[in-house]
Amino acid sequence: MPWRLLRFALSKSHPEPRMFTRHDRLKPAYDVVIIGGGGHGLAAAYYLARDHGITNVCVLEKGYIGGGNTGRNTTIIRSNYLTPEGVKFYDESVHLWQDLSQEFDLNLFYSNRGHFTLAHTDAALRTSRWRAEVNKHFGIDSEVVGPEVVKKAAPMIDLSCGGHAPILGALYHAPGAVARHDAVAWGYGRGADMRGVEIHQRTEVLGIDVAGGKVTGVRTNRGNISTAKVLCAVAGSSPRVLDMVGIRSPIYIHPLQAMVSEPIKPWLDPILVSGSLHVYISQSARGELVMGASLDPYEVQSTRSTFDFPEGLSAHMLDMFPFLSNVKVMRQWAGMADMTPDFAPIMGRTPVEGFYLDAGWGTWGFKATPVCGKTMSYTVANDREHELITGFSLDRFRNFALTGEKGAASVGH
Amino acid sequence: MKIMTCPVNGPRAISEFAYGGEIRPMPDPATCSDDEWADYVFNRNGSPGVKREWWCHTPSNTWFVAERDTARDVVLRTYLYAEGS
Amino acid sequence: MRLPPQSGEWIDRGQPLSFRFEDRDCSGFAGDTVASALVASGASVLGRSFKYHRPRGVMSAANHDVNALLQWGGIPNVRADATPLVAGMDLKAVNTFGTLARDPGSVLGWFSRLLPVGFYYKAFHNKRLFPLWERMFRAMTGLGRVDFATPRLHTPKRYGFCDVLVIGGGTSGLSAALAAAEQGAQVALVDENARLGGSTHGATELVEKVLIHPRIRVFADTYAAGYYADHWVPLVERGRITKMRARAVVVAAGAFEQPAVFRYNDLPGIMLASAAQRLIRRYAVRPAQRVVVLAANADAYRALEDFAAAGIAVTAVIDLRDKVPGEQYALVAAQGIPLYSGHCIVEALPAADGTRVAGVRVAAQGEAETVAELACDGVFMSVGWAPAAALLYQAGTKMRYDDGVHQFVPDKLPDGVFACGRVNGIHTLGSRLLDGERAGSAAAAHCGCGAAKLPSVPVEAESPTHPWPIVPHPKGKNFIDFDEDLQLPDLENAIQEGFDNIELMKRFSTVGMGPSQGKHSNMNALRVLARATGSTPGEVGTTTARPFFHPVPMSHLAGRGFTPERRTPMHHRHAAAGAVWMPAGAWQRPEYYALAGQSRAACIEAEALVVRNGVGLIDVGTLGKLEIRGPQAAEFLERVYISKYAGLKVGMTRYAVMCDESGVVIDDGVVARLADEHFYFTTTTSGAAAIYRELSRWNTLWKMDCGLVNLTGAMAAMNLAGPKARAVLAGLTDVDLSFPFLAVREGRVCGVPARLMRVGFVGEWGVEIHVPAEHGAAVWDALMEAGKAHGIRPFGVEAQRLLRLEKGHIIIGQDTDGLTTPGEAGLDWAVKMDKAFFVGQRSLMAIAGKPRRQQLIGFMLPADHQGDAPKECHLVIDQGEIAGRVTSVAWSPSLQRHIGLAYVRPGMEAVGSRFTIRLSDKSLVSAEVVKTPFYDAESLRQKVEAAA
Amino acid sequence: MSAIIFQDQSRTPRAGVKGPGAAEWLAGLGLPVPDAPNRWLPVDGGLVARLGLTEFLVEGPLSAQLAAPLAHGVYPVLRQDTVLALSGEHLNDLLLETCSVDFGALDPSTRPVVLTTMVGVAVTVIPYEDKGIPCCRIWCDSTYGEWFAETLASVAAELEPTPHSGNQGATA
Repeated sequence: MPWRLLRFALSKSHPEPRMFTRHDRLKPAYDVVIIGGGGHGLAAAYYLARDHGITNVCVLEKGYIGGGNTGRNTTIIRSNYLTPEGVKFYDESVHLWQDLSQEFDLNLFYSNRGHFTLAHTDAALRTSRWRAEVNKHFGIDSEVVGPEVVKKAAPMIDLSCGGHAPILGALYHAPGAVARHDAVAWGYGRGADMRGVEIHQRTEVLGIDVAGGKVTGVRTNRGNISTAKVLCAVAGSSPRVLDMVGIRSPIYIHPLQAMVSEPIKPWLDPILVSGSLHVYISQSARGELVMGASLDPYEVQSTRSTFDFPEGLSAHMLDMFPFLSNVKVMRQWAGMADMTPDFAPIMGRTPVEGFYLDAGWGTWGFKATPVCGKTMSYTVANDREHELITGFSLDRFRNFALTGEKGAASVGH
Repeated sequence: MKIMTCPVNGPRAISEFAYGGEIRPMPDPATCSDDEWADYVFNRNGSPGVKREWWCHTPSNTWFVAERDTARDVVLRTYLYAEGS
Repeated sequence: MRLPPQSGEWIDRGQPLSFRFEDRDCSGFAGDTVASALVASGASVLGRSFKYHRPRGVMSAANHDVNALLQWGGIPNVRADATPLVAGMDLKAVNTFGTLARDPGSVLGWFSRLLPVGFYYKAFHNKRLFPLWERMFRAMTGLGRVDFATPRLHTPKRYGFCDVLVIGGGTSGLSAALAAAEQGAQVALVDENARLGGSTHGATELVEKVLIHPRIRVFADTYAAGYYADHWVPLVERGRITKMRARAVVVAAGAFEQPAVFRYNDLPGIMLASAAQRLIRRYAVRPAQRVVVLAANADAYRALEDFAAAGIAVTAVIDLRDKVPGEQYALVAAQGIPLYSGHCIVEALPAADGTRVAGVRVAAQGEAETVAELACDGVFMSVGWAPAAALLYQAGTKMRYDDGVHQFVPDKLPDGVFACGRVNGIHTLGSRLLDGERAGSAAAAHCGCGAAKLPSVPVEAESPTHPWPIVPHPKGKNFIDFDEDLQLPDLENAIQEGFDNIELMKRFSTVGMGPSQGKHSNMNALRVLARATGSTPGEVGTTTARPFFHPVPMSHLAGRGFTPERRTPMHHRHAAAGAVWMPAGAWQRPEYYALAGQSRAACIEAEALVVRNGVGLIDVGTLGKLEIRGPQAAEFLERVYISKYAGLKVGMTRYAVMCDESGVVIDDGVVARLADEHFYFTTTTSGAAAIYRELSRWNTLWKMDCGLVNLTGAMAAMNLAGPKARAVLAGLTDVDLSFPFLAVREGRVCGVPARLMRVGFVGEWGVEIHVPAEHGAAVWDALMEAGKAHGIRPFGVEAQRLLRLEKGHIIIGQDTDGLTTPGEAGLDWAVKMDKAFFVGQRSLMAIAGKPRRQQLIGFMLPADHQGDAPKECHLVIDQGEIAGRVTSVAWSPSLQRHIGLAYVRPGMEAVGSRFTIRLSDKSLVSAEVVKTPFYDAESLRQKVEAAA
Repeated sequence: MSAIIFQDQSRTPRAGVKGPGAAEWLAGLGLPVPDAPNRWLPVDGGLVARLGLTEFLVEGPLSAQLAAPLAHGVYPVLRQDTVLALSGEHLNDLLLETCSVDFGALDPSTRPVVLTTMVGVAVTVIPYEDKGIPCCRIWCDSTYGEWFAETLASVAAELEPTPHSGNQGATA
């Protein structure tokens, strides 16, 4: 037992302060208003205060912190992307992740499990090699491996996948990890709170005031605020907030569903992803199998569940792991993925001065939480894009200069 | 499973259908600017609301229009494109 | 112990069953649950708790006793309280170290002070040590074990249909089903218990009426796993799922009796009064001999009758309420049972071995001092209920907290969804009958069956639920969530740390996140939060109730798992010829044909050489095959492909490339003009379905005077190629084979109507032969037969890839990616920007001004290249930077060189210039940019008249 | 339970036609034309099925007539489907396990034609009765035909005698 837990035994009362100060009312003005109290928004607030000394900041969250996609994703962290800009960006994120628990003094259960992207077709194998080669070029540990390596890491897998999708190989990404998603929001939230940032939950943004092409204020259900800088980090609500400032964007919303099994004794160490079978799976520290699949096929801006999802996902799970037949699925849920045409985010300044955008995170926003906070806080503080995000600007679409991540998405499918 | 009503084949499980996205008027390529064209090609009306969408009943390859509230995922009405709105 | 036969008991004493539990021989009867049989054979400890490994027994006997989870052979997490006893079961408690009786894990209980709520967030996160701690956690965590030998179970799934689906076979549900059926509706009635009747435990007149009603289908021993859009409710039976589509749904799911919270309220022997009643009435099991009843409502006093009948001595009734209604008081007075009103249990006392309750300490509500210490071997609690409203929430029901009954009740129900009985806040038996009738009638009316009757349902005279059945204790161990071993202080501390709204509290403390999904814990947790934050339960609200109502086995969800397979008419010919298959969507295509004792590479090379030097035959039937007819057919093709077709002569073909609206290449094929207003054209194999659908959409939008027909499955297609191809075909067709390269002819092959296209994909004299699918195999056989003399061989996809590469032809999706423009892929020659319009044209115009991203070029390795050759997707490196990638590469047996296609940065594409490719092992290979085609540069072989 | 009988009738002569002019053209050939979408009519030795608004399938000897010269807005459709004829008392149980359409709610006497998917394959289905025995005729793309027939047969073989477990003698 770690000694630090002793204090709980030794003290009569629970020796823990509030993680988040309660603020009864909004101040009339802030230097920066961050819309969205998810991981991204709270991380941006944290780094604004810590790295840029900007503490007169409020985070507005219409629900509760971490209640959006931060608390709904399957917590996979990796950096094996396809484009140079993507790889550098996510690699920085992985490095930040590895130190967060100690930095926060809060255990995020950052668990390095290794990540296999299974290839069931020669086309998928080609894409794996493409990603592996680009990754290695930037010093990231990714390698194309044969079925035997997959078998070694997950000996109980059926390599033929029920006979209809034999595993030909995989992209192995050793740094692949998972983390306790809620705790990430709490850690950033507490860190920001300690540095003077105000977090206002159950506070919904109703409008944004723009005058002469500049942001001047934010209207909420708890009163109005004047500010010159607004950071929008609201994932599935991005189009709605963008409408408030009259910015057109390519973002569209599809639900992404996930499900979790009853706790069973741990048997699966690595994280497995199969593009062909649309499965990703890892086993949590509670012993639950955390399972996800591909996006819902059409636009919906709600977090409703469908029964088709556990049906289809279970069938594919059993293709890989027939022995899970008797394991019970306990709960399913959904998040709203803010997708872009080239499967890359949209970050940075916008046509409206003082309005900064962190959106288009689709299905990969969680893993980027730390680096987004760092780069967006830099961008807001200096009114200039951080070098890691220049490739992700909104105007790339106007210029027909989409990022290459779309390559991987279409090659080998 | 959700029900979608094909104007020809009637109410069916939504798994029988393919989604074709919101119906958006194409600007005249001959006269529009590059920006207007890029806006048409890439930008979307991503906010929740009632939208006119392309849907196809795949077994019969019937394309039609569905008016759907994307916030509640409720289909308000469906009709053939030729029949206009 | 087992009681003498009870009227209406569910067990069949004629069928004794023996089974094993923790290596002990036990016995029970058919109709028992595992739990009832175990209690009957004297077991009180059925499992160990998740965190502290505390002994636990029956608590609800209603499918949320998740501390009584058992391992049954390969089946993990079997719920003792909900699983029918099966002869020969061999059961073990999950989550014990050592044995259930002696579980060293229980020492964790002593450390509970060290393990406050969320303790794992507060420690173990030293970067270096965490992996060690984590290994320890993973060793301790989880419940049951999976057995890797378990086979894939193919559980049937079926669709079901009804007018009114009634969920819950208790009094209100039965009444609803009957009312709906009487009005003419087809009714399905679901109940998770083996028998209908709910708290009446079975054989009532009402049950009989329902069972024999011709319009009511009964699904007993079946649970509704969730509510999904448009009244879609999966019903989980033991051996199958029925996906029920209803036109109206009546939720009569009842309520979960809720435990009181006091120190050691988890000791075996302490259970809900309803659990005790189930054990007595259904299974004739006496769960205890001398009990204390903790009461706060009329249900508790009604239960006394059952306890007395079972010969259970009630030491005292302790009632949380100050005032006990007269008729309830009368019941205890009559039996001479001491009544402590306005009192509570502050602490239960464990027996010496800690495995069962031995007594309770009683105090006045809110007072610390003990007024009595009562010995007992059981405590039966009836202090309140929480509605089983999960499906109502999933359906989108707005709920409100009703202070009259101290529970959440439906406020606004969605269209076609109805609620009745306890879940609707109606608890009195007579009222439940009326409320069921009301809901059932309204549901039937909603389906157009009869008119809704509106009986007035009296409101409850008194609350069946106590607003605060919670007693703090300085030493804790007063459990709120039995799944997760959460005590009252845990929640209070979570709130203190700032997790003071219901969702955050749940996520931080994990209350309600265990296998029972909060059925017995959410309500009390919510009360704690409300009190701590000075708000009402209504203001605090509930967490979202996600599916599933009870966990569902993956085999049930997966069902049979249909994966359609598509086969060309020649499929069995390929199999017979030793085809090694490669998947292509739903298709299986021959990758190559294996020859005994020959390597894959050798087989592929041999197949390629046969085409170059003799004649080969490949099945290309997986290509998309479309037809378009009508006055505007040519114009339509001009609008969807980047080249021109209006001027294409009848009898000729032309390569066709398709872009999307952003100008990215998405498909290619060949367009053949059979008549002025009649074209036949092909798409890629993977694109076929989507391209046909998209073209149909364009045609719907443009309303042009032409029509599309999809012949992909209706036509067989094969490519006969090689210098000797013409000789092979000559004797089999009436078509004059001297027709020119790129021409198309219609005629007969082997007597069947055929379309012949002189294409050059593989770079030899070749004809693509398209015939109706039913004749495919016959034509294939005839060609193979006629080809014997010329040494014909079938060739597969890999050989074709090699041959086309020698000709420098690209493959969409391999030599292009999701951003490739025609120009980048070297297809500028095909783009006709001077056309009026084609899909993607405007984007290409906008891009034209901008610098190109990359350029596809052909390359060769030096003739003397030694060692490994590059593979597809190896990177082109220029001055240490990524400058492109290889998209296709192969050893050309004809040229005796490694050849390939690669994207390079603009400026590197000059023929003759050299560039560097980096292999996986980081070694660098030098390559030279060369003109394509690599083979037969003038493309004479495919044009010239091959020897007849 | 009485088995479900499978018959492969893919050899039946058949032809298809579609397009805005198709209905009129067929009528011109003297063929009966169903006046509503997704209905069929019997013709001697075969049938005329209307698949949606402007597409038709003709089965039986009369299908030869579709070789007649085409007219404006008439596009011939080469039909090479696998055709299965299924019959048996418990046919509906098979349909319930393989298709999400409620065939039980259809009245065969109205001659419905159903375009849907079964076990993931696009099909055209005509449900009818023969001497009180439920039957149906299924057309699907012949390249799916083998797998489709094998799969239906395997499901049929596993059908349980009772419509559902847990039914306490209530009539379904």
